Amino acid sequence: MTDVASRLAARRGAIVRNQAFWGVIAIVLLLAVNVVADPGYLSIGYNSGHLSGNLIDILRASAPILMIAVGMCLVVATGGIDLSVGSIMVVAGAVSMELLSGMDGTTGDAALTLAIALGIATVLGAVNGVLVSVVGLQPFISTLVMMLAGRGIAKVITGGQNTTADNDSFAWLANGYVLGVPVVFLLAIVIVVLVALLVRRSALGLMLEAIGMDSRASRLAGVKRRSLQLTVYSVSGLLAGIAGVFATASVMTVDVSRTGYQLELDAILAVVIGGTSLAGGKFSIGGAVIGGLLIATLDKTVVFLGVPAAATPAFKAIVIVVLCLLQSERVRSLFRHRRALRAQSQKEAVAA
Amino acid sequence: MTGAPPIVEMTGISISFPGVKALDAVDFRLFPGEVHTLMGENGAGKSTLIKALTGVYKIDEGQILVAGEERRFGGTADAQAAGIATVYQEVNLCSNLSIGENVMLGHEVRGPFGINWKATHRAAADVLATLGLEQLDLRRPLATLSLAIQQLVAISRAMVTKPKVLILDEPTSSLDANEVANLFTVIRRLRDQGVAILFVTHFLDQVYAISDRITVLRNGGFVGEYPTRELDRTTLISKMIGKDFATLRSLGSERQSHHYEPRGEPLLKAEDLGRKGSSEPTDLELHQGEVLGLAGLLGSGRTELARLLYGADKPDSGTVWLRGKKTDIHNPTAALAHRIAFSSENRRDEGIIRDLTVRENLVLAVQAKRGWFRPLSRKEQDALVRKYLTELNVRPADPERPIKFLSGGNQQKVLLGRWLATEPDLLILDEPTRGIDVGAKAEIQAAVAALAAKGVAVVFISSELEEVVRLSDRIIVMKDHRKLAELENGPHVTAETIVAVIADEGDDEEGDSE
Amino acid sequence: ACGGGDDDTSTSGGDELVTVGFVAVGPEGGWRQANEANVQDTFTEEAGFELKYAPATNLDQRSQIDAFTSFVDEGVDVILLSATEGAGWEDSLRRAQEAEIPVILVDRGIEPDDTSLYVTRIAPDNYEVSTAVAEWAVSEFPDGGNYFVLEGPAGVSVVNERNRGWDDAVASVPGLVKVGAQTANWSTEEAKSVFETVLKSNNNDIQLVFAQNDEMGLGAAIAVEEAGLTPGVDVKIATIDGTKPALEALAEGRLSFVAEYNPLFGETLLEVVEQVLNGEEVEPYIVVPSETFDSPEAATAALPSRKY
Amino acid sequence: MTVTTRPPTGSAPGTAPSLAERLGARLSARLSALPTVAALLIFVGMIIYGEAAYGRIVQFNTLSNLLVNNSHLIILAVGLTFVILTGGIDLSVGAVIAFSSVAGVMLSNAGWHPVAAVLVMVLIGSVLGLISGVLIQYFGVQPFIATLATMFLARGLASMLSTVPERLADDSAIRELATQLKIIDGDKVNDLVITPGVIAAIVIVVLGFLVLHRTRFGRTVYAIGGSEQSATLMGLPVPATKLGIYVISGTLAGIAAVVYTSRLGSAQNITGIGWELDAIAAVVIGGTLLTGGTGFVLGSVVGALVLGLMNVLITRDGGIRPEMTTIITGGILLVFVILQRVLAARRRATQG
Ligand SMILES: Nc1ncnc2c1ncn2[C@@H]1O[C@H](COP(=O)(O)OP(=O)(O)OP(=O)(O)O)[C@@H](O)[C@H]1O
Ligand SMILES: Nc1ncnc2c1ncn2[C@@H]1O[C@H](COP(=O)(O)OP(=O)(O)OP(=O)(O)O)[C@@H](O)[C@H]1O
Ligand SMILES: [Mg+2]
Ligand SMILES: [Mg+2]
Repeated sequence: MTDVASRLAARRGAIVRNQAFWGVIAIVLLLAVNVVADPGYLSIGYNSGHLSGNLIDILRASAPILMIAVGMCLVVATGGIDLSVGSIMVVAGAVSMELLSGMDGTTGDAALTLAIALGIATVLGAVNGVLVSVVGLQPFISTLVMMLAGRGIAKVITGGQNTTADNDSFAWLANGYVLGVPVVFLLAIVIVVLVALLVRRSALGLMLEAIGMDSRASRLAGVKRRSLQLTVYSVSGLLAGIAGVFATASVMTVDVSRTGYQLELDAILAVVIGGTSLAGGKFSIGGAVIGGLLIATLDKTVVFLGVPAAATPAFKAIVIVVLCLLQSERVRSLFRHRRALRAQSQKEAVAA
Repeated sequence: MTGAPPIVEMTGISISFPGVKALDAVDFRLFPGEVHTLMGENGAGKSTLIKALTGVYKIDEGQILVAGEERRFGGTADAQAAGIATVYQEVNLCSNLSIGENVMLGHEVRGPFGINWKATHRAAADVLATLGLEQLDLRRPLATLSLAIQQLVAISRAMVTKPKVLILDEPTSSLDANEVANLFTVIRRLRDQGVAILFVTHFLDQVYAISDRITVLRNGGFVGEYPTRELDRTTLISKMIGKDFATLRSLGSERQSHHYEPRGEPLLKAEDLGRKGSSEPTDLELHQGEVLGLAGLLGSGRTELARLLYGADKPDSGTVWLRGKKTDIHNPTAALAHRIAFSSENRRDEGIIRDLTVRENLVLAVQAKRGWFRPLSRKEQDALVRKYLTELNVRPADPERPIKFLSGGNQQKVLLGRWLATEPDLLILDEPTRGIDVGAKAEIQAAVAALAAKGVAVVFISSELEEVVRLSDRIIVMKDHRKLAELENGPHVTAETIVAVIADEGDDEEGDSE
Repeated sequence: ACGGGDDDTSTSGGDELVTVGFVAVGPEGGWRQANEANVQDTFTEEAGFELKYAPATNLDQRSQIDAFTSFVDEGVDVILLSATEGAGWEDSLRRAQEAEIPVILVDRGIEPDDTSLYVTRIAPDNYEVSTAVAEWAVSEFPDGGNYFVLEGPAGVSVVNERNRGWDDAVASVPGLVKVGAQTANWSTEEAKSVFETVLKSNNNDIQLVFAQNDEMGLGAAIAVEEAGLTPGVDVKIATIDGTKPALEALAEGRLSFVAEYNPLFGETLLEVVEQVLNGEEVEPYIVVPSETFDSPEAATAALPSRKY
Repeated sequence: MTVTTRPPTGSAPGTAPSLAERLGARLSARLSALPTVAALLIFVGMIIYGEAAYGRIVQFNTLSNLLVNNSHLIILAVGLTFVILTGGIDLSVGAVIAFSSVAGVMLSNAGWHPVAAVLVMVLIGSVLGLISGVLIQYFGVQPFIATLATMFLARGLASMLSTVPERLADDSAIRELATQLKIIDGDKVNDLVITPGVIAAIVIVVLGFLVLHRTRFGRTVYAIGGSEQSATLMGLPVPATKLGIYVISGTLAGIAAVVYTSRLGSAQNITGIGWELDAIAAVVIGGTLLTGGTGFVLGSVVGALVLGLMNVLITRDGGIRPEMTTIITGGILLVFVILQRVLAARRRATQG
């Protein structure tokens, strides 16, 4: 009996110590706030052949963030950072729209476009990888360069225009439904699961963590730092490309100055909320997914509550700070201390 | 010493970490003007006791009196202010700064315009000179120094504050005999000035050479406090390990008597292997089942040679034949693929990966060798881990514990396990017994001997010449980054032989240059 | 033409080119693109000009001030200024005056509007354009209705002016109820995301959207369609700018009203520059006439000749 | 003791160190200054190139405007040098400027004494820096995230104060801080001028240099950058120092706000977006490593001037397509870091 209780307590301790747990709590709290504002918030309707509702919107909005967050998570695990994901998004979007606007709108066109856009995104990611692993530049600077240049490249591709295109198959990627569920979310989840399986079922995860924790020691242990870093930045580029396709396909327009703008910050936040340290090492893809969902929920909540545009950043800041405080060891030990004191006084009361 | 009250008195100190009781009601006293050695196996709690004293760890129970007053320090800075200077076990310096800056960090001499660098450097030079480091260029980046010199720099740093209590946690682990002698002169002088010195080492010779009193810990528990005079070695060892020590003693002579006769083609043959600035072109031959010792003083270039063999540094001259075939070993991955393994002398920075678990650390090299897409199944991993944890007697034998929570000796054993698990034909061990307790040292030596018997070629580097002599079939004596001599081992070879070889050459050279 | 004291190059119209420094906004959207391309296409070497084009980085005013200063230091003949922000130009303009370089404001004005600091301002009128939208809205919804405003980034002067124009005309009308305003940062994608949520939080009970640029209006239209409603019928969307995609959408009935904010005034600008260089007097504010399009037919008619 | 310690001298094995080798050792000790020297050389090269290609660079007004226009950036870069030297980062400086200047202008217009308003502006910076510092030091929040939160917070507070430009009254004494003091009155605008802002920047640079190199605080900053754990175990005041650098960075952002606002005569909530990246780029160009431990304040000044000069040159050229500007900025940044790397590697190789 006490054994079960203690095991439960231990389990609970592990959950509470798991940083992503607080991300889940934050999502639940935000949803609760929305429900208070409008009791019908969580209701999911069925209209014109698909599910609809605020939750469905959140899932759809989270898809691009999930993509870049997962890519970022892998990069961060190796002790790096990828500031260029937002810019790679806009490049992929620009390539897609520019190609599609000159085509007829067949599914074949869409597939070809997708392949080219993702290919280019991967190449840009690989350039990051080369700068970091072969040239040996600091990740922050290499990807900062790509962040600056990427947006410029997108503008060159569209000639500075916000190109619009028409292709139903392409738009379906972002706006379509399968079995009533948004395709874009299903795709995102499938990709996340694939990446997670790849990383965790192979020894890739261990290798990435080893590099992130101690690249010198892992080199001597035979870990191929260069090729792994190259791979990781390429994957991050590819995923950012997918995110760019998701983002532009939803409106079939690429906005060269806005698409993906500052989304790298969202991705980094998602990763950190998920419990991965920016210092590298242990990483959690599940955590990054929770972080991504939280950010989508937060963005949607701000709009739903009609928080004035001016106050939005402050609202975000408060959520981040509270979350960080909850995740911090110090605050938690404060709580623990309180609880311990309470338990002790109870015990003493029993003894007396 | 007799009359004076203790300057540090710790009573009933207990500290637990998740899953371990690192200290359990330990008592410890330190008197002014004495050298007090703290003894115990790896993981006995020596470093923890020191950190408890200086406030790096918070104690769960117990009392600390410093100069008769109850104190709880908040950290090294606090302790320093109270006159307790500490050199922790792993070298803790800032490799981005210069030697002089490191020595004086936090104690720079200040004038009206802030730090007076001239005076600061002068002070640094003075304190370095006491350890015989007067020829060091103070402006050199610390990173260019070998670990051993760094250790001496760290010790110099502790003496800057003119402390009343000086704590040295394994200061001699990287030093050779001369350095040790040098250090002991300094320690004796400080002792005579009334400084209380707490000293940790695993070298029994050093204990008997320098210490006045010994406190023994075992498994986090307090065993006893003894005047050194009243405790002979055997008793000391049995107090440390808690059982009889006879089995360990016989080992060394056994290996030396077994002498290997090289037959047939060498496993590895190197010609003119070298690297500009770090290693003169060297010829080398190595046979299966042979233990090749590299002996020399600090900075003689043993580590560099080993790193070249492993591809950790790229050689810029020379050819290597492996099993008769010309081979290019340009990086560690290639070396592993050719069944060469290398355990670095720098356990903290180039060995363990602190935040990974024991299991992950142990399987890392095997996994890297296989490539990430061919993962070891959990079952295979567990089998490997179980095998080496038992074989090498790692304590605690908990594979899921982050390796940073193991004591130094046990970390070393896990690393040895990592390399053995790759089933190498050639194993290069650079200072594998650094900071290892007597028992574990014997175990590691036994493991090396067993490997050689199984046909593995071993390159064995150690600053402890006795150990090299005991284990090796052949010994290469190095100096100034080049091969000085190659000795066939035998009953006629002793540590003194090697010292003599080095010294002769040194005299010759000095004669030449003057 | 490196700006000596009495400049005779422009009057002689000879072989030397007139150097024009254009402190521009840079890629921002369809409208800006059309406007700046138009200016660049007008001040060509054939026309006797060397145009130095300096777009802002990230729409940051600081980079514009740097570019402006640099043009003054270099001693160009004329400076065209499209300020990202109205305030904070006094110092720079005064230095241009000291250097005897005439400054012409293109599109956006400065605050406070001290006409002694510049020669003239050529622009469509934001206030008037958004008033035009508001007037259409009032006439379109005689019985009133709920409306929502999609704004540009909070704090930008265009946003403030367009809000003012709208509010002044609509505030006094009792039936029109503002259910909210959000920024969508001029972006289609964000507008779609914002408006789909706004529709849900208002149970689709919104009849009118005032989008402060075309891109956001198009985003709102997509959100309306995805909510199963019909734009133009259930929700009417009015936008400002008058880019081609917007007119196409208007022709299809997805948008209901488009107010042009005419970007193509390069010719006027060229004339004014020549007048200024010849020392002629010019009006302190030259308003560029803008049209409005209130029906699919009007849009269809205008589309073939649309340049942007 | 016949054989004394023979520390590895880096000389060719077996020979006594010659003069050349000792010189090499000297240089190697200064290795960390190399990137900074490289930055300085490239800066001079850029000036020469600019003068040759476009003219009117080496003249009083262009050079003094380079200082006047970039004085706030220099001040920010000094603050970030402190932060980055410890291996941290401060993303909040741009937003701090926005909040501090909007608040300052509003207070001044509300009738506050200008000195009080300026003090509040600086203090706002210090307080926001303190918030970041406390989050980082006492709650273990990672610097990137903590300062990101501060950034959102400051931006949000600024927007809540006002979303329209707040103009300083024409007679406000704060405007005096931008008075152009003509040292040499040249033809037309070709004057050698200096503003109180420039003087402030120079004083701050000198102070920054002295603090870093001549105080124990400064040495601790470097030590933390080398190894925070070692610094702690060496008994250095790590927590206080880390707190201190974020306060310094915030305070300097506050001062930069004063300098910038006085020059502009107005303040706005959207001021300073992306300036943190400019400042970080300046620091990096100046040769400071983002991983901490090496770098110089003077390098950051050169970095800021390089960025400023680059903008001038791009403007002077005038023919660069708008979509190319960010690509060029990124490209130049890249060339810079690669060049520094190559130089350092070459030096290290020859020294060996
Ligand atoms: N920070 C920590 N967290 C958890 N366990 C720890 C920590 N530090 C030490 N331990 C454990 O405490 C015990 C005592 O370790 P300690 O480092 O004091 O040993 P030691 O006597 O110094 O050994 P060595 O001779 O190898 O240095 C070991 O079992 C070790 O695993
Ligand atoms: N912290 C470090 N970082 C990088 N390289 C190091 C470090 N410490 C040591 N080294 C390398 O290892 C060498 C140390 O070897 P050293 O010159 O002392 O010869 P050695 O004969 O191996 O001496 P010993 O092993 O007794 O220290 C240094 O010259 C350097 O090349
Ligand atoms: Mg220890
Ligand atoms: Mg060595």
